[in-house]
Order: sequence, then structure tokens, then C-alpha cells
Amino acid sequence: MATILFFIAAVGAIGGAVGVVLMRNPFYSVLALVTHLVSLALLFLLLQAQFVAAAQVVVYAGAVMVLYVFVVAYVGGGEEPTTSTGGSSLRTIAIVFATVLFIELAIAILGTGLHAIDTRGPTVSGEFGAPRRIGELLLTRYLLAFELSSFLLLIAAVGAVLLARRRRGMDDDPATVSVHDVFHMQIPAGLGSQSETVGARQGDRELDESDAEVEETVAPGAHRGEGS
Amino acid sequence: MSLTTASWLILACPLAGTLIISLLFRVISGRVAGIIGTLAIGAAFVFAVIAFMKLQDRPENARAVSDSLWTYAKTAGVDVQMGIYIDPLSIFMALVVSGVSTLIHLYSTAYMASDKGEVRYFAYLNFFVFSMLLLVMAGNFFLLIVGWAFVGAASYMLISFWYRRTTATKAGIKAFVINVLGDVGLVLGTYFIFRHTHTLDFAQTFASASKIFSPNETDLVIGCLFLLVGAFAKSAQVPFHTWLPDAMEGPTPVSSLIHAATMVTAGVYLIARMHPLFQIATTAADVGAVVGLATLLIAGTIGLVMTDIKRVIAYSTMSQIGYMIMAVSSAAYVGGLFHLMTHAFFKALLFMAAGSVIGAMGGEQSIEKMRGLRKAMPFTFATFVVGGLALSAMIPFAGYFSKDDLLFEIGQRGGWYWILYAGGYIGAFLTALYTWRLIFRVFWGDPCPEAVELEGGHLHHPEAHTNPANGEVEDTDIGFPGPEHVIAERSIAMKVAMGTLAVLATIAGVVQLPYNITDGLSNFLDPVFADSPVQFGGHTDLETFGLILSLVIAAAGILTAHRIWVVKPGTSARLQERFSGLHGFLVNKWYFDEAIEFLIVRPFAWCGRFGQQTFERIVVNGVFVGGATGVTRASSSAVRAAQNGFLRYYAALLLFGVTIVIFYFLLQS
Amino acid sequence: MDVKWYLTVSALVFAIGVGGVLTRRNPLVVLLCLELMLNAANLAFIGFSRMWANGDGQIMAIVVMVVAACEVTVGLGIVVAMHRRRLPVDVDELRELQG
Amino acid sequence: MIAAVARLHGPHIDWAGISPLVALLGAATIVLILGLFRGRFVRETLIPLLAIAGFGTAIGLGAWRWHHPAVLVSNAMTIDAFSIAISGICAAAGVIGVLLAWRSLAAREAGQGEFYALLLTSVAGMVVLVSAINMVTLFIGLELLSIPLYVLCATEMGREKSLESGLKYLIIGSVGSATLLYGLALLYGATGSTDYAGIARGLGAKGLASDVMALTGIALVVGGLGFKASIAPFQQWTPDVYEGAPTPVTAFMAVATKAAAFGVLLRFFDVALIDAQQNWGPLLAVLAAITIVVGNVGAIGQSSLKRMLAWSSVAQAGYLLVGVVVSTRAGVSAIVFYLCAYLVMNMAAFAVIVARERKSGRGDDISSIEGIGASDPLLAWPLTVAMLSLSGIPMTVGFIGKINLISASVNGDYTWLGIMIVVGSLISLAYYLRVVAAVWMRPSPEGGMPALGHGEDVVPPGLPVLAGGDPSADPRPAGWEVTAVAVVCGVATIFFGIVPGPLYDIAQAAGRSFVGLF
Amino acid sequence: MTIHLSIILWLPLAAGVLGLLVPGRFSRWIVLAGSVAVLAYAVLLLGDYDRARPGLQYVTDELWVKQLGIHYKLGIDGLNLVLLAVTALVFTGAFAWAARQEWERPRLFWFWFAFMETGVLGAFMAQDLILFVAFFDLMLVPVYFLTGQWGGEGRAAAIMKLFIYTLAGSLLMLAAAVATGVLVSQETGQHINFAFSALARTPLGASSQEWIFLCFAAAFLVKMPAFPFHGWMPDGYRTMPMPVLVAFSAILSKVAAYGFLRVVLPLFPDASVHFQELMLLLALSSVLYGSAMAFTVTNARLILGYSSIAQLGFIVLGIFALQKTGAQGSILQAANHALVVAPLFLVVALLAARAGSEDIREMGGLAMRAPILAALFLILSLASLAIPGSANFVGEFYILLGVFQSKVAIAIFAFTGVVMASVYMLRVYIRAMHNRAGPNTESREISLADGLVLVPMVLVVLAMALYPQFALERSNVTVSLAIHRAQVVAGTAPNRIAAITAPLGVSQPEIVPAPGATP
Repeated sequence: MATILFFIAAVGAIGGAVGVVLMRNPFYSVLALVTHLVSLALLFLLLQAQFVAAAQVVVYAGAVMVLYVFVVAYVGGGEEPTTSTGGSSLRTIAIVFATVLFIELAIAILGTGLHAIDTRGPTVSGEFGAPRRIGELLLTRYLLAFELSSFLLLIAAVGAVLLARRRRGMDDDPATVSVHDVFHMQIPAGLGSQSETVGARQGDRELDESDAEVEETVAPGAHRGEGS
Repeated sequence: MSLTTASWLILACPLAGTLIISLLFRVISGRVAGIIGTLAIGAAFVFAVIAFMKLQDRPENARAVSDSLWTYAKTAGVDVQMGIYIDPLSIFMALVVSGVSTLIHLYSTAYMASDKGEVRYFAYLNFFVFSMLLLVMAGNFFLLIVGWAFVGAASYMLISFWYRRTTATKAGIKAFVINVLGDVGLVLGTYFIFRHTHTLDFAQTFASASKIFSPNETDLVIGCLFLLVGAFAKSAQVPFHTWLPDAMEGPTPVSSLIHAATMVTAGVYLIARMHPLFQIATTAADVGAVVGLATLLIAGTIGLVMTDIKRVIAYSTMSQIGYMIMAVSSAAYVGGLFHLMTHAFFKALLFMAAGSVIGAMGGEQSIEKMRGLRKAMPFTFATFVVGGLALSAMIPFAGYFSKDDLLFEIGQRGGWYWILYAGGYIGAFLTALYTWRLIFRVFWGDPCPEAVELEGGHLHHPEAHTNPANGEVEDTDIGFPGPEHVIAERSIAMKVAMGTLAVLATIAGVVQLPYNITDGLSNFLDPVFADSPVQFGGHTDLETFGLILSLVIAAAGILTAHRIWVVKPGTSARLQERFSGLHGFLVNKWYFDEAIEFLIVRPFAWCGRFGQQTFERIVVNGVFVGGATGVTRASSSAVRAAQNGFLRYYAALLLFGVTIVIFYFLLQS
Repeated sequence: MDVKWYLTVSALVFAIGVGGVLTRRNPLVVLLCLELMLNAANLAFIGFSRMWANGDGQIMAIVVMVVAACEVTVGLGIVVAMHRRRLPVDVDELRELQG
Repeated sequence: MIAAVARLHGPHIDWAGISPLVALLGAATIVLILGLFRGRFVRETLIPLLAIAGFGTAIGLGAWRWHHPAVLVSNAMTIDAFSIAISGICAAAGVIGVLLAWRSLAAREAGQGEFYALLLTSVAGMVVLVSAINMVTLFIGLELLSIPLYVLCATEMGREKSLESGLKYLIIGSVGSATLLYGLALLYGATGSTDYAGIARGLGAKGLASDVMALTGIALVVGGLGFKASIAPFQQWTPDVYEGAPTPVTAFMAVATKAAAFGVLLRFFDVALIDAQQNWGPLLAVLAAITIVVGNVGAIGQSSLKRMLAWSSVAQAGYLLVGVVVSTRAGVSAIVFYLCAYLVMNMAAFAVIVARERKSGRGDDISSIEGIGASDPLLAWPLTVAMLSLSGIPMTVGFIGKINLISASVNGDYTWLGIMIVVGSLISLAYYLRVVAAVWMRPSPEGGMPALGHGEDVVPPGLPVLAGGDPSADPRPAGWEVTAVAVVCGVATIFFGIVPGPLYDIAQAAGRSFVGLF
Repeated sequence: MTIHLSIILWLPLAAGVLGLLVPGRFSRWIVLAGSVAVLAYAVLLLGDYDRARPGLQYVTDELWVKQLGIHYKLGIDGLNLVLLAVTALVFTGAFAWAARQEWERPRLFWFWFAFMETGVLGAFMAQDLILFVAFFDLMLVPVYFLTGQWGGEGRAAAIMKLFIYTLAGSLLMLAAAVATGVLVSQETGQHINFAFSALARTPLGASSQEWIFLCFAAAFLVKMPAFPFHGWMPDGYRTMPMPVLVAFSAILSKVAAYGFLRVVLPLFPDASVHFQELMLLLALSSVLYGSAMAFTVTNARLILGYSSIAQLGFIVLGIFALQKTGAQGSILQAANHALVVAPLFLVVALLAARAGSEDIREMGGLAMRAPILAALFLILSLASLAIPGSANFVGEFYILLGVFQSKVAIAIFAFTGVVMASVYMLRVYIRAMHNRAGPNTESREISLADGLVLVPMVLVVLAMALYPQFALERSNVTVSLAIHRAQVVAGTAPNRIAAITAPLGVSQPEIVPAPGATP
């Protein structure tokens, strides 16, 4: 059963990936990526990473892709010309590189002396990869990474806002205003979802000052997003 | 006054003269400079005489004195003292040099009186005398070389005295360079000797030479050969002689002093001075003798065909020095030095007389243009004849005795020295021939226009002063014996100088007459050469033979000359026609200049040009500079071309790098 | 299934992502391909996490997700800004800077 | 289950140790909030001052913790002399970045609050990166560093090049991150640990140091970190991004990113991967040599000063890499020393470029500095000193820095790399001297002083379109603070060239942080 | 009497900095006064120096960079004493010469010029390898600025070439110097120490020595310059401002020669012996090539430039003869050449002013109304061609004797250079002063101001000619020590070395031959 699921998921992941690369229309590429992500989530599940799989579907396939779709729609990613000024030789080079890289990575993976790689891995309890276990790790061993991730999200949001913000004298396309505003609204949403996803499962008992700081700093970002 | 003080004063006088004249050059007139210069040299002569007498006062085995003023350079096992070495030989040379120099200075005061560079002239001339005296009195190899080079420099300055003449400057540089070659020879010779003796001091070297060196030891022979190179270059011996004829570009008194009487005999002095070495390195000495012989013959033949009055005398000088070199190389020291002395007298005299003639001709030097000057200038004629007789070794003139003594001593060596002996007599014939060719052509015959003018009491003035060598119009800004040039007939100073020399050329033989009638010279020099292994004695038969042969040959030469140039004036032209090849060969001076030009000058010049035009451009700038910058530039443009702005290329290169790195690591595992 | 299969899939996805970055000209799609590469890494992390039976790999995967989101956000921001400046949304046209 | 959760205790947090990081992030937050206020005083004076204060506090706190190395937050980070030193360099670069950006267009365009918050965050990322002893922290630090920079590069949005550089940096940077990440994944796979110590233990285990998976992982890490450090052949983003980014950002980036990248390279390679040293050592040596050559030849003939300095920074990366290759304490201290040197000399140069860029209207083209020897000695001298120092002329700090690197290379049996360093310095003269020549030996270009302060009309008609001579370039003349930066950095370049002792103390303490090295 | 070398070293720079602060028209006098003070100090040194004592005197030794073992160590011994004095003299002359002219931006000009003197003095006095290298590089920087800003036509390219080319060698030397220190410290296990005295104690392995030697040789040969590394020379010489050129050609090139004796022979004796033939051949090529070029080119500056190549070839010959005679000659010759070539360049400047060109084809007949100039020029020319009786000849005599003692054939070939020197020096003299007057020439006597600069320098040349022992006796002891280790390796060491040092009870580390040095 697991084998079959694996193959289905693997084919989905690879197919999705290939689709991303080959689809001429960015919109379809996004859709292909969604396929890929969902398949990947399945693979994660097979590897007993339940929480990550869930996050994958919710955050990635859900939130981030929505963002994508909006931008594609805004920018109007039309069909991309096949021939580029860079010359088509790059296409060949790309294929060669990708192949070589794959072979090298395959050698690395298959040629290793680690025997564990030829197993399904040790037996683990159902707890492994469960939200509880991950939450525990995030709040103990990886507390710093966790906090820094939240700050990273904040600053990325700020950055995106200031980049995409409309400015006097520079923005001469009033028709885009609405989409633009939506785009801005979207960032805190994405941010919120991420932190909520992570934070909700920890329960609010464990919140410490750093978390408070995250909460606090989210606000101005969001505020600016709305204000501009 | 002690011997050493007197000796140092010999050096100090001309040096003081030089300094005074050159430092005061703006203040003093040429005339004053001439007086200062002459007095300085005269004083030197006086001190030389004093030193001579002091030396004679000393016991015979203590007649070699070294004295040092200060340590000049002493380090690393080399000790150079500012020191002199006084022995009969150096005093003898000092006497000759300062004596003749005094007379020539005197002559110059008149001869150069109208020249704009008179002050400069006397400064140079005094400097020359200082250098020459330094040369002969040097107490070690180092100072010898210094004097050696200084006379070369003085010679250079005086040859190109009229420095706007390109011929003069060319001759100057030629003389200088060949002299430097001689210096180099001397230095190298010194090195070879120093390698074994570890001293530069003469006294120590000579004292230890026989202990250190085995006969004909290679290093010593090589060293002596290098010394000979120095001697040859200075004394204008084949093949280093080509500068001497050109050196006649200098004022005539200069030719007289430097290029006849003193400097050019330095080679003779050198060999005599180094006799303890040469007598061990007999091979080297033999080479010197052979070259001397070759020179005396070659120069003699060239002298026969030259038409420039000064050059004829110059070749004659070469030839006579050939005799001396031959003599001292064959251990005939006294003969060689005796001839050196008499030659100094009569050759100086001849040049002075020639100067007088040139004055009369308005600067013209070609004997083709001269004729019948006998009546116009009787004093000059008389002195010229005296000099000519002495040169062609006519009894009882000084040259007769000295040349005879010289050849006699060589003959006494026997063996292959007979060749030298015979060659000497052949040379004697040539000497008489070219000397009298000169005299007959200049003084005999119908007077030329200039002579006629002079007979009328008026000195000839050319319309434009031209360079006798190439006919170029002179740039008279800087002087020359200009319109007011003086000839011997008119100037007391010149007459005194020439007269004194004429007397000396006549009677100087008395110092060393045959059959040991008088032996002043050999007695005086004996302490120097006493240790010489070659000793002469007896053989009065040979001496008699030589005396007679000498006389016969001289007479024959004079008579032949008379026949060719006086009795049958066309003979010369006919001979020229018949032996045109030979004549051409001789007129071109045996093609020595051409050979040197072809073998040495041109290759060097070519190397220089090649260096400048090709090597510098291609290798130094091309390969080194251009190559490096080229590689850098090329790689720069390559790198920048890769930086083409295409984002995807950048990503590609990044990933390419990664694949390569992975590949490397895969190979590592 | 053995872990190595997961890893092979991961390697393949990574290579495909690389190929996409090198071939696509639309920056939006290039960003998607970058996501592919990150996801490949994520898969590898989770595979290894399973293999070693420790949770570190999974944490890493979560962090990567955050990072991926941030990168995408900023990337999209720049693309939007470019679009506003009416610059072509095509990486091959970005050649002002070169040499 | 509740009981289980109740048993869970948060890790011990050494607040003193983590205080520099908190200071930076806190300052970023405060600045961000203050950015909301519209008052001119707040935006143009208070915010930059606060940013500087933030950096200053971080430096001060770092100095306070200098003698108290500690492992922080359950093995996520370590604070030791090395990380403090590198963090200090980054923070100092941040201070200078703030000063250079103070009245710049970039900060105004981006919004003062956001701009400085990004800068602060980036430095915080650097601090995390160099302190990380865990690959999760490493990665998050890397991104915390990079993402603000992507944005900062693009902040002069009026300028096409700025956006271009932002996007290029982002895409290539992400490729680099992904590569690094995959490498980390493989290393994790090979060793089963995300801790440096764990990785080192894993690699130390028998045979693993030459296992293909581990080695491939190292290879990918080389690519990923090499990218950040601009090591050839991963350097290509550098010139484009440096040129396109706003000059204050470039200045900051050139120094701070380099410092952080080498910080992490050293830490990761000399701690986590030390057992595979004989595998990666020769490779990095070759890369160092290539980098030196590529960087130096690339810089030749550039007319954009920023671009030239970008290439030069590639070359400097090559020099610095030598210190990594040898993996000795001497190498570490040489790198730290050189980074300090690099800070002052590079900042002096960039300050001058900023000043001239705003004044001359010729952008960062080399013609903008022509003749300033006569007209503006306060800028000319620092620039000259900086160029001479970069090329390693004695009596400058660059000289001592090079000596250290060469000495480390000889000490580590990589003498040929020492030779490469001097060969590189030699090539570098060709372009550094060109700058010096422009400063002193050319007359000021005629009419080269266009009217200032007219926005788009800065470039007078007829002025050729030069590199960086963008019509929308910053129109306002630089304030005294830019000149001050130039002068202070110039003086420091000379001062530390003559009295290098203080820098040595820092560098050697940093070197001693690596207990595993000799 | 205590003499602080630091004062000598920094005085010029201090004067230069002071000159920056005062109005431009005073700068020159301040800098000139500074250099005169240095000269006075140097003369004091000459008198005060204890010539019998081996080893350094007046040592200033501070640990400069503790961590790298770099010392700020200055000292005087026989190798640098005379060169130091010559440096002070030549710089004073060059300053005095430059002070007669108006320079644009005078304060900067004088600052850099003064800086240059400090750089050179530092290179001569440094007793620490890195300090030496630092000053060696540093002294080029002022040259760069001086030429670049005040030079002749085409200066930008020329000075760039010069700077990069000469720094190429210097940077290699830097690497080699650092390597020397590190390797020595590895060998001894002691903390790294770059002081010459410390480095000399432990010899490096032969293979390390070899590449290090080559790097040092590259630096020195380029700086001299020696054939075929002189590519920078023609353009550089053509464009340098005359006073700078005077200092550059006279002094900076000597630092390189000095470096061989100070650094290379004592520290890398095995390599010195190993590469002896190579160095001798290079030096010989320099002599021949420089001479050949000098009588082909027509620019008077370049004639002197190429002649310098030849002269420095001689100096290298002397050094690598690895004989005391040669080394002594080289030291002397280095001083002599500096003393002679500096005024010669000034004469060339005067000639150019009279002929309107530095091309000797445009000159001619200039002696006419300028007898003093002609006399000075003649004296200098003769000294330059090393006429016996000049101190230059003493130098050459010793040099060639040294070469003769070690390689006879090379000595004989080298004499060609002596002959050629006479050709090219007289050629330039004749073409300038003699022959027909050139088309645009104007013969005039030197002015009083010119004379005040030139005549003292010529007098020094003459004084040296009369008493070269003055220099020789001061370097006598030190030179033996400098070449001793190389001689030990070569197997030509005299036994006298013990005799020199033993009675004085000196245990200078430089003297003690390394135990393993004997093959």
C-alpha cells in the first residue's frame, strides 16, 4: 500500500515539477506547483511527518499559491517567448546541467556507505512527526529558529510592502489600485496564518516574551500595509 | 730637502699649475696661464734634477725608495697606498718628461698665443704632465693605472681641444677608447699578478716575483700579456695603433709632447718597469718583441706614403716606439730607454718644426702642397734637418747612438733575436727613407706660393680656415692658431725651445757612447736592472758591425730619398703606378681601421641597434611588459564577457561551479 | 519503501528545479522553480529525518517553508515593482548591469 | 498528555549572551514603529540616530560579553570572541551604512523606518549566521541576512538598475540558498545531526569524511556559502548587484555580507567539517586562486567605481578564502584582521563615492572623482589611502592584513596561495591606481558640476550617459557625515596600518575561539 | 653621543607634513631645511661611527607588531652608513634643485618629495625584514604621485608601468619575506621574529631558500633595474620630473643593490651560492646590454638610464662574486654611482634648457660659453665611466677583482662594459658640449643657483676620488660578516673572520656561522 502510495505521490511530485518548468503559461505553472506540493505532502505523510505535511498543504499550497495567483493575474504573465536573446543554447546547457546534477546527486545518495538509507528507517512511534513532538522541538531545542523565523516573516512582509507600495509620481496605473491593495492585505494574512499555524498547536501557555514581541511587531507591519 | 720630498714636489708642481690655471681661468690671460704653466713644469724639472742628485747620493743598493702619503684604499686584502716608487728608472723618466715638457710648454706659449682657448690649453697640458709624472712615479699598480688613465684623459682633452671640429672629437674619442682598452689590459694584467702576489705594491711585487712565479707560469704569462695590451694601446703598437695618426688633430705642440715625446713611450716604461715579471714570463716578453718589430716595419711602410706632414711624423713615432718596445721586451732595457730619451728630443723637435711649417702654410698640413720652404724659413729648416738626421740615425746625432745601442743589445741575445736585429735594420732604412722624403718634399724644390709669400715677409692667410682633415670650414669661434699664428722664425720662445732640443738631439748621445766610452746612462740605470738575468757584455765586433751597418743604411736611405724626390722628381709617381696595389694598401694604412670598424665597431653598433629597435621592443616591452599586460587584458575581457548581464547565465555558471565541485568531491571519495 | 527512493525523487525534483531556473524567463516561474528546489531539499530533510528517526529534519523543513514564503513574497514584491515601472517581466531583459 | 506538556520546560536563555541580537532586533522593531510617524524630525533625524544607537548598543553589548563565551539557547548559537568580532564588523558596517544612507534617496524612497529596520535586521541575520552552531540557525540566519538585502538593493525604485539588481540578487541568492540547503540536507543525512558538533562527530566517525553523500553535501555547501562570499565561480551576481544597488547599501553589503559569509564559512568548515579538511582544503585553495585572478582581472577597465569595487571585493574574497583553506587559528585571525581592515578601507572608498555621486551628477563613474585632488582634498585623501590600502601598500592596514594572510598561508603549507595573493595584488594595482590617477592626475572635468537639487534635471544635456549616471540618481549633496565617514575611515586605515595592535588583539582572540584548531 | 635614528628617519616626513600646513611658498624651505638637518645628522654619524666594531650601532629596537614579530628596528652598520649619508646628500641636492623651480600645488609636491626621502632612509636603516620590505614598497608611492602629477608628457601611462612593474617584484618579495619569517619560526619553534638578527640565526632549508631567493632577486633586479627587467625604465625616466629622477636613479636603485647584501646573502646563503652563476650572468648581461643601449639611444636621460643599468650590473657582479673584494667594491660603487649620476641628471637638465631638447642630436657645441658647466660635466662623465683615479674606478676595481677571484671568464667579459662605458659617456659629452652647435642651442654658463647645487656634489665626487678609503674602512668589517655565510657555503670563507671579531669580544648573532651551513 505504502509503495503504491509512494509511486503515486512520487509521480505526482515529479510530474508537478515538470509541469512547472514546461508550462508556458505562468498560471498553469502555479497550478502544476500546487499539484507538486500536494504530492509532496503525501510523501511527507508517508515519511511520518504529519505536521509538516499539513503545514505544506495549508501554508504552501494554500496561502503562498494564492499570493502567486494574484501576482500572476496582476502582472499578467502571458505566454513566454520561446526564443530568448540569450540564445537557445542555454536550454541545452540547462538540460545537461540538470542531468549531470541529478546523476551526481544520485551517486551521492545511492553510493553512500550509510546502510540506513537502504531501509525504511527505524521503527518510530506514531508520535514521531506529530504536531506535539514538533511543537516541543520548536519551543525547546529550536526556540531561537522559531523566533527568528517569525521575525523573518515580519521583515519579508515589510520588504514586500515597501517594494510593491504605490508611490507618488511613480505609479501611473490607477487601474491596478484595487489588486494592489488586496496584495497588501494578503501579506499579514500569510504571516498570520503561519504564526497561527505554528502557535495554535502549542497552546498559549508556552507563550513567552519573544512571542509577545512577534505579536507586537506584526501589528505595525499590517498597519502599514493598510495605511499605504 | 729629502729625496721623497723632492719627488712629491715633482708631482705637486704640475698639479698646482693645473689647479691654479683652471680655478683662475676667468681672471688670467692666456699669456699668464702660459707662464704659470711653463714655470710649474720647469719647477718640476728642477725638483726632478734635485731628486736625481739626491738619488745619486745614496748607496747603489738603496736607490729604490717607496713613500706613501695616505692610504688610498685598503680592504679585503687589497692595499692601495697613495705612494710613489723612486728609483733611477722613474727619476730618469721624470727628467725626460719634465724636461721635454718644459720646452714644449715654452714653445706653446708662443704657438698657442692667438688661440682663444689658451688658458684651457695650459690647464690641460699641465694636467697631462702631472698625469705622466704620476704614471712614471707610481708606487703601485693601482696608481700606475691611474696615471695611465689620466694621461689618456689628458690626451683625449687635448686631441679634441678644438672641439667644434668633428674630426677632432672623433679622434679624441677613438684615442680615449683605445686607451681605456689599454687600461683594461693593465687592470686585468694586474689581477692576474695580484692573484699570486697578493700585493699591488711594486717593491713587494718585484721582490717576491721570482720566488712566487716559476718561469713562464701560465697566470704570469697571461698577466704580462694583458700588461702588454696596455702597453700597446698606449704606445700605439699594432693592432692598437690606429688612434695615434688621428690624434694629430690636436694642436701641434700636443702632438709633440704627448704623441711623440712622452705619453706614447709609457708602454716602453711599463715593460721596463715590469722587467722582473717579464723576465720570468719570457713568452710574453717575446710577444712584445715581435709586436714591436711588426709595428716598426708596418709603421715605416705607411710612413712612406702618407701625405699629411704630421701623420708622417706620427707613423715615424709608432715605428720608433716599435724599436723601443722590441728592445725592452728583449731585455735591452738601457738601449730601449736610451732611445726613448733621444727620441723624445728629436721627435719633439720634428713636431715643433712641423708646427712651424704648418704655421707658414696657414694651417695646411698636406705635403702635396708644400715645396721649397727652405729659404723662407731657414731656422725651421735647420732644426728639421737636425731632427731628421737624428731620426734616421746619422752619425753623430743622438739617434745614431741610441738606435745602435738598442740593436746591439738585441743582437747580443742571439738565437731568434737575430730576426729582430735584422728587422731593426730594415726599419732603419725605411726610417731614413720616409724622413728624408718628408724633408725633401717640404723644403726642396721650387717654393710654393706660401713660401714665396713668406719670403716676402708676409705670412700666408687662407681666406677661410678649413679643417685639413676633411676640408670643412672651421668654426673659428673657439680659436685655432688663427690669423695671427706664429711660426718659429718669428718667436723667441719657440726658437729657444727648438734650439735647445736641436742641441740635445745632436749631442744627447754622449751619455752612452759605444764601446763604453761613456756609460752614464747604463751606470745610472744599473741598480734597476742589475738583477736582470740577461746580461750583456763584450762583443765589440758586433758593435762595430752595427755601427757601420747603421751608418751605411742611413746614408743609403737618405740618398735613395734624394734620388727619388729631388733628383728624379717623377720617380715617386711612377713607383706608385707600378705598385698601385701595394700603394693603395699602404695609403689605407694596411686597412687596420677598416678591420677594426668591421670586426668590432660595427658588431657593437649593430648589437646596440638590435637592442634598441628589436630586442627592446619585442622582448623587453613585448614579452615582459606586453605579455603580462596582454594576458591580463585578455583574461579581463574574457571575465567581463562572461559577465554578460544574463541572469540565467549567472545561475548556470553558479550551478556549473557546483557540479564541478561535486565532481571533484566524488573523485575524492 | 526505502528512504533512498524518496531521496532519489528529491534529487530529481531538485534537478528539475535547476533546469527550470535555467530555462524559464518569466521571473514568476523562476521563483516557482526555486520553490521546487527548496521543496526537494525539504523532501530530503524529511527523508533523512525518518531515516535517523529524529525530528531535526522536520524542523528544518518547517523553517525552509517559512523561508520559501519569504523569498517568494519579496520576489513577488520586486516583480510587482518592476511591473509598475513598466519594466519587462523577463529576466533576459535585465541587462542594464553587465560587464 | 497535559502532564507531558507540563513537564516541558523552555530552554535556558542566557539573556546577556543573546543581548546583542536582541538589541538589533529590538532596534529594528522600534525603528519600524517610529517610521509610522510623519514628523520630519522623527523620520530624518531620530530614526537614523536610533538605528545607529541600535548598532552601537549591539557593539557595546558584544564588547561586554567579549570575555564570556557561551553557548546560547540550547545549542543554537554560541557567543564567543569570533562571533562578536565578526558581528562587530557587521554592526560597524551597519553604522556606516546608516550614515551614508542618512540623506540618501534610497532611504527616502523606502521610507526611513523600513529602510533602517531592514538594515538592522540584516545585521541581526549576520549575527545569527556567524554565531550559529546549528544548521537550522545557520539557514535562518542566512535568510535573515539576505532577504532584507534583496529588498534594500531594490529600494531606489526609481532606478531601473536598482530593481534589476534586487531581482538578480534575489534569484541568484535563492539558487544559492537552495544549493546550500540541499547540501545541508545531505550532511544531515550523512551524520544525522544538525549541530555542528554533531556533524563533526559524524564526520569524525570512521570513513564518513570520505563518504560520497557527505562529500556531495560539502560540495553543495561550498557552492551555497561560496555564493554569499562571492567566490568564483559563484561570484557573478556581485558586480551587477553592487552596481545596481543604492551606493550606501552597496557599501554596507560589500563589507558586512563579506564578513558574515566568511564568519560562517570559517565556523562551518573549521568546526563542523574540520575532519574533511584534507578533502575540501585543496579545492578551496584552487577556488581561492581562481577567485583572486577572476576578481582582479574583472576589475580592470571598469569605469563604474562601484562595479570596480565589486570585482575587487571578489578578489578580496579570494584573499580571505586563503585563511579558510589553511584551517588554522592563524588563518582565522588573519581573516578577522583582514575583515577589519576591509571595513575601514572599503568604507572610506564608498563614502567618497557616495559623496561624489551626489555632487557630481556623474553617478559612480570614474569621471566623478576626476580632479578632486585639487578641489576636494578631504575626499581625495581618504580615497587615495583606501585604494593604496586595498592594493596592499605599506603603512596602511591593508598591508598588514595581507602579511597576515600570507603568513597564515605559509604557516599552513599553502605558500603558493601566498604567492597568488601577491600576484593578485599586483594585478589589482592596475585598477586601484587608475582611481588614484583620476583623483590626482586629471583635471576636473569641464562643467562637471551640474546644478544640484533639481531632481530629474541633474544631468545637463550633452553629458554622456555614463555608468551610474542615472538621471534619477540622488540629487542631494552629501552631508558632513559622509565626509566624516571617509575621513575617519581613511585615518583609521593609516592608523591601524601603523598601530595594528588593537586589531590584532581582536583577531587573535577570535582565532582562539576555535578550540579545535592550532 | 647618542644619535637617534628615528629622528633621521622621520625628520623629512615631518618637514613634509609641516610643509603641508604652511602657505605653499614656504613649503620648499621647510622641506629643504629638514633634509639639510638630516644631512648634518648623517655627517655626524659618519664621524661618530665606530668603524672597528662589527654589528649594528645606534640601534633602535621596538617590537612593532608583537603578534607578527615585526620589529621597528633601525640600525647603522658598514653596509648602510655611507649610503645613508649619500642619500641625505643627494636628496638635499635634489631638493635644492627643485626649490629653484615653481611647482603647481607646491605643498603636495614637497610633501611627497619629503616622503620619498623618509621612505628611502627607512629602507636603508631598517633592520627588520618586514620593515625593510615596507619601506622598500613605500618609497615608490611618492614617486608615483610626483611623476603622475608633475611629470612630463605621457606620464600617466609611464608611471603606471613603472609602479606596477617595480611593485611586481616588491610584492613577490613581500610574500617571500613573510615566508622567511614563518619558516624560520617553524624551524626554531620560537615565536615569529622578523628582525634580521633573528632570521640570520637559523638558516632555512635549501629548497625554501631557493624560491625565496628568486622572489627577492626579482624585486631587486626590477628595481635596479637589471636586464631584462628594465621595461619600465625608459618611459619612467623620460617622464619623471628631474629632481625626482635624480633621487630615483641615484638612490632608489641602490636600495635594491643594498638589499642583496643586507638581506639575501646573509639570510639565503645556500641559494645565493646556488644561483651565483645565474646572477652573475644576469648582471653581466645588464652590463653589456645597458652599455650597448646607452650608446644607441639619443635621449640624454635614457643614456644615463641605460648606463645605470650597466653600472648596477657591475654592483650585482660584485655582490655575487661572493668575495669580500667584490662586496666592498659594490658598496663603494653604489655610493659612487649615486654621487655621480645625481649631478649628471642635473647637468642633463641644464643641457636640455640650453638645447631645448633632451635629445643629444639637438645639442652640440654647448661648451662654448659655458666652461664651468663643461668642466663639471667632464668631471662627472669621467667619473661615471670610472676613469682610474675616480672613486668609481676603485669600486669597479674591487668589484671586478672580486669577480675575477671567483669567475675569471665573467670578469673578462665584464671589462667590455668598462670599455663601452667610455664610449657612451664620451659620446654624450661630445654630442652635447662639443662638435658644431646644434640648431636651437644657446650656450650659456650655469647660473649661481645651479652652481650652488652642482658644485658641492662634484666636490664630494672629487673628495671621494681622493680618499675612497673613507668609505671602504667604514664598511670593511660589516661586509665580511654580510658575505660570510655565503662564503662558508661556497667553501671560500677566509679564516680571518674569526680574527676580525674575536679580539673585540663581540658575540653578535650575525657573526656566528650556522652550524649546519658548512656543506
